[in-house]
Amino acid sequence: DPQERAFQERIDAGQKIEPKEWMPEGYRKTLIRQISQHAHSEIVGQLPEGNWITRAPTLERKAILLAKVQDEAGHGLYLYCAAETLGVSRDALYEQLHTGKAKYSSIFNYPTLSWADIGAIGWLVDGAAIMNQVPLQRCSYGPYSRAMIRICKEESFHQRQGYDILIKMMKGTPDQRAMVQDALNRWWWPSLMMFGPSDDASVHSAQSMAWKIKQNSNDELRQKFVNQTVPQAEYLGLTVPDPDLKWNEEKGGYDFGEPDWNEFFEVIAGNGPCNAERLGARRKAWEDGAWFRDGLTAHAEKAALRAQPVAAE
Amino acid sequence: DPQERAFQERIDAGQKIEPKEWMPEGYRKTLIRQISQHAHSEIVGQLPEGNWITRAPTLERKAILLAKVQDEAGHGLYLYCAAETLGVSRDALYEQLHTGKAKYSSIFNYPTLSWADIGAIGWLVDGAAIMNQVPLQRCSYGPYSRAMIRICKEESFHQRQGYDILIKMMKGTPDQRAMVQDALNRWWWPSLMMFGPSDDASVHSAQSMAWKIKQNSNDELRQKFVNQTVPQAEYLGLTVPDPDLKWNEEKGGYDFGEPDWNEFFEVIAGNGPCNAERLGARRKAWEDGAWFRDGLTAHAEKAALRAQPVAAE
Amino acid sequence: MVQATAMQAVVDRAALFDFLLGMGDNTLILGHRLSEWCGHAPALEEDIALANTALDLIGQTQLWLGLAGEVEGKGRSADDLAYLRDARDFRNLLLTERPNGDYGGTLMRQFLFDAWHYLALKGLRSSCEPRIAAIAEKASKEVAYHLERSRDLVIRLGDGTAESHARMQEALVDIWPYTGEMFVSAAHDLVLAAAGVAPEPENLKAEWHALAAETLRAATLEKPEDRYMHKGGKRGLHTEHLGYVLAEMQFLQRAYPGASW
Amino acid sequence: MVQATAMQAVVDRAALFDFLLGMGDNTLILGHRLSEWCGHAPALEEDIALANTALDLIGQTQLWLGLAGEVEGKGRSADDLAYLRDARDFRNLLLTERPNGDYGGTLMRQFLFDAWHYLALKGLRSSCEPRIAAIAEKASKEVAYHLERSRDLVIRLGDGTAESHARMQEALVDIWPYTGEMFVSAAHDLVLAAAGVAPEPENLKAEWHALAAETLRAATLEKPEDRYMHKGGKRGLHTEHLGYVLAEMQFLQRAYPGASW
Repeated sequence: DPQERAFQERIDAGQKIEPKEWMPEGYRKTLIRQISQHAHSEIVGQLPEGNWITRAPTLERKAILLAKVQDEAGHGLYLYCAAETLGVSRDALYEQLHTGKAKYSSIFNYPTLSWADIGAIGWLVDGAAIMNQVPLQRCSYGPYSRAMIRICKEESFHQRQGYDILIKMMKGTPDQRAMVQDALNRWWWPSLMMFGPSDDASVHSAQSMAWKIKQNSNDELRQKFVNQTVPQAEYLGLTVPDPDLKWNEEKGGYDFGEPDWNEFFEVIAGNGPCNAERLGARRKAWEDGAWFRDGLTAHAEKAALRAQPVAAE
Repeated sequence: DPQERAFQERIDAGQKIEPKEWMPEGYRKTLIRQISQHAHSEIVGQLPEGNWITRAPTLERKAILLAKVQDEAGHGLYLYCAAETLGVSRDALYEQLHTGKAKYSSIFNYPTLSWADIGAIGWLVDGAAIMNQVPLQRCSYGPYSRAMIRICKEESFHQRQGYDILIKMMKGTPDQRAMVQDALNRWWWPSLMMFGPSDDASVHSAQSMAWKIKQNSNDELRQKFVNQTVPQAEYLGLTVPDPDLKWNEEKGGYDFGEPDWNEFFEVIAGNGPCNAERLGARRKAWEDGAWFRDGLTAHAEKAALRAQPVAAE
Repeated sequence: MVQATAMQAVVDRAALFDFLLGMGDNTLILGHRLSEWCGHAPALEEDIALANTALDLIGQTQLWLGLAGEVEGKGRSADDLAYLRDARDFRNLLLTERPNGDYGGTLMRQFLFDAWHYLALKGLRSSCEPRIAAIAEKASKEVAYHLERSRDLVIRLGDGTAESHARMQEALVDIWPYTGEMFVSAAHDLVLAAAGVAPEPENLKAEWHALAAETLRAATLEKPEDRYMHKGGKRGLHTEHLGYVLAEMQFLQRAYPGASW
Repeated sequence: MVQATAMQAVVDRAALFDFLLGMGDNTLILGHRLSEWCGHAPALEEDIALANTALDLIGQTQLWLGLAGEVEGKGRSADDLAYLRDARDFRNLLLTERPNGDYGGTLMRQFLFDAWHYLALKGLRSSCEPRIAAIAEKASKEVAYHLERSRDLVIRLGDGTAESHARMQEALVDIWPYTGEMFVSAAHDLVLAAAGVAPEPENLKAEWHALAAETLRAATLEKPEDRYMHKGGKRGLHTEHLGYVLAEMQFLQRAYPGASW
């Protein structure tokens, strides 16, 4: 297909694809799946952190967390807009989320059980997200690439704030230090799983790489994350909960154990600690809010009608 | 009317009137009003105290409060049963409560703002209730009289428990003592109002006294309550919030100030701090529970049907 | 203030402290209520706007309570005041602690508060106490936006569908009896008004009513009569709801006394 | 127990402490949830019955946590354990901390718990540890009544109207994934089972399932398949709900440390 060939050549030449330009159906579908999954993750991701806003331990921490959650909702908005440029409405994407057809990042199916979890999410979850997202700034699809540039800037800010929570707690009381270690114990493996299974197990990877929707292999990014994170854990004075973790001088990186992929697939399939609650909360918000959205629509229609010139006296 | 005369003679002779016996309509109506008002007070009265069960400061206090609230619901049950002997159903009485036609003791329209309020309610509110109720043990209507005998026994137990909460707090920290004084400041006047306005202002009093539905005047009971309560306040080390309060040697009782009857009538009219919430909570409990009651009824009907002998093979 | 006699300064300090607590407690408690919505709002734009409003209010809390602590002069920080007082010492309006209700209830409460907040801050911008004027200056920019937004939504939902209209009217009737307290002068208000530190609450009433009336008319909602009005918040006599808010909000500071976060 | 070696005694003490916390935390947290209904139940008889059940559970909490404190030997009272631990140290089943839902949800949770509780206490009555056997003896009389009541109501509502049936079925489906944890043996359970102190949780499973199946059949409800089962409570890994329960429950003890009540 000459059209597809020309498309691939543009991508290979590093050109950006823009909304109104021709693109293969597979490219469009892959992008919609990936962008909407990312958008859903941002909005579901409000819930575990939102769980601690009302209990944040100081006014400053409360303000920082509010700002962060607000940013996440904003990221959701950019991403839904990016997806809309591909011809799918936000409501249609919500529908897919609410019926369980679309996924969101599985990590948000774990509960936030102490204030240290808020730090750990910033440090580890946002850290892993950045690792995934930085290459996406160079994604071949223009609107997605531009959204990622904005998002990455804010995410790295969030990651520093999360780490800062943990630094402060590690300088604190034994109870606080225990909370931090406990948070790392619970979030470490789910964070590693955020990169997805080994690429051998992933069907979409090769095509996505060719299309420059994806730029690095899952294992590559996971290795990079571990290499970056382990020294940070050590700096905090924490023990990474992986007995197989050790520095490998030869490869210039850490060797580490295999995440429990069984758990990963279970949680994706709906069998995680908070799946039902997260999805239930989003569905309820949507259903309870129907009257609100309908009200605004009705008002807009009335206003438009009033604004029309009167046809006949 | 000879029937009415005979009725009055029986009452004057100290005989009890029983459900199936003839009685004047006014007697029946007055009793229904009074008993149902009392029953409603017991169940609405669960709310201000229930507000502190989940926050009771020790397991023992929690257990005592649970037992007390359970007793109150039980009192409600006795009283609705006593009212039912007069030919009015519990559902009909609820209906009157929920539509605002029937009243309940106005004191439950005040909020419980600290743990000391739980002590103050036991001491003052139950104390005033007992003062009102002890004579009712000798009420001319048999079922009411017998219900009051059971109730009074439990109420005096509650009053001691309430006082005990305050003793413990007054032996405690300055914060605790301040809570107790604050509770007395807020509950003192509403407690005095529990006896109702001066009898001059009460239309029903004379007839009720003749029928032995009522045995003492409101002012008599209020005086008795003040005489009993002031030394208890002093024993606790509290200041009664009434600048006019002083011992009157001549009458062998305390002189005291006039409650703010304007506030009293306002609260009765619905304009108290918690009227809307108390009634709203009861209405909501009733409406939300409709499916439950309907389910039980339907099951009972099915069970009755199944128990019937089969008419034809 | 600078030329005040020693006696006056003492009186003013207590009055000023109470007043500042009131401002800070209003924003703290309402900010708390708004943040309960996090992730549960009816549209993504609303999640963003609510978080933004809550954030502004918490930021203002830091300023008001920070100044309150300074004025008190006992070394209490804004955090100490937010996290280590019990309900009886809170000075917020009862309106701010009311439960959220449905989203319409939250918006109606917000509009009625924003209108008052905006007018109060406008008056405070010309306070003779420069630190108050400075906070009011900053806050009033934020609050002007809050008001613009809540007012707009009240109008659109009031004049939306039959259901949205009914919900907004019900929300209005429910919350209205909590608006009177905004215009009741506590003892400290009179002292501060006399000293030119803060406007007298009573004096905001006419303008607030005009603003409310104009908005509710545009929203096709019926403005309730002023009948019984709840009060007590400014004297620390709250509804039964505040205790639960504080138990949740203060948990970490209470459970781990002295820890730094 | 008396003849145990010193080493064994130490191991047993830690296991025993964990076990007793589990028993006491179950009754404490479920008692808390039930008492949230106070004054809001759908019938006066239910208000009475719920308060009565909560009262029994709090009474049992005093016994279990009291004994836990003794066994621990660090001078902590039942109140200290109830009011001064954070969520991570609670050992209750996740089932007990689930929000109440509608009244059907509360009853279904209660029935499934009562059935387990009854069987567990039956086993504990023949514990070789006499203090445990004594508590179980007392508690099992109360719990037999709880079970009788919740079982009866589940049947009547399941086989009531179409609506009550649907609500009970939904409640059942919602809570079912929280039942598996009742039969999971923690390390301490195995130690205690081997020592004859407590039955192994796994061993209660068949009888519980039979009881549940028989009741649900009578209720015309469909027993869900055992699929994914939540767990973690026995290791202190709770749902996000427990933190809120504790913030409320522990407020006074946390806000006024050292005060007597």
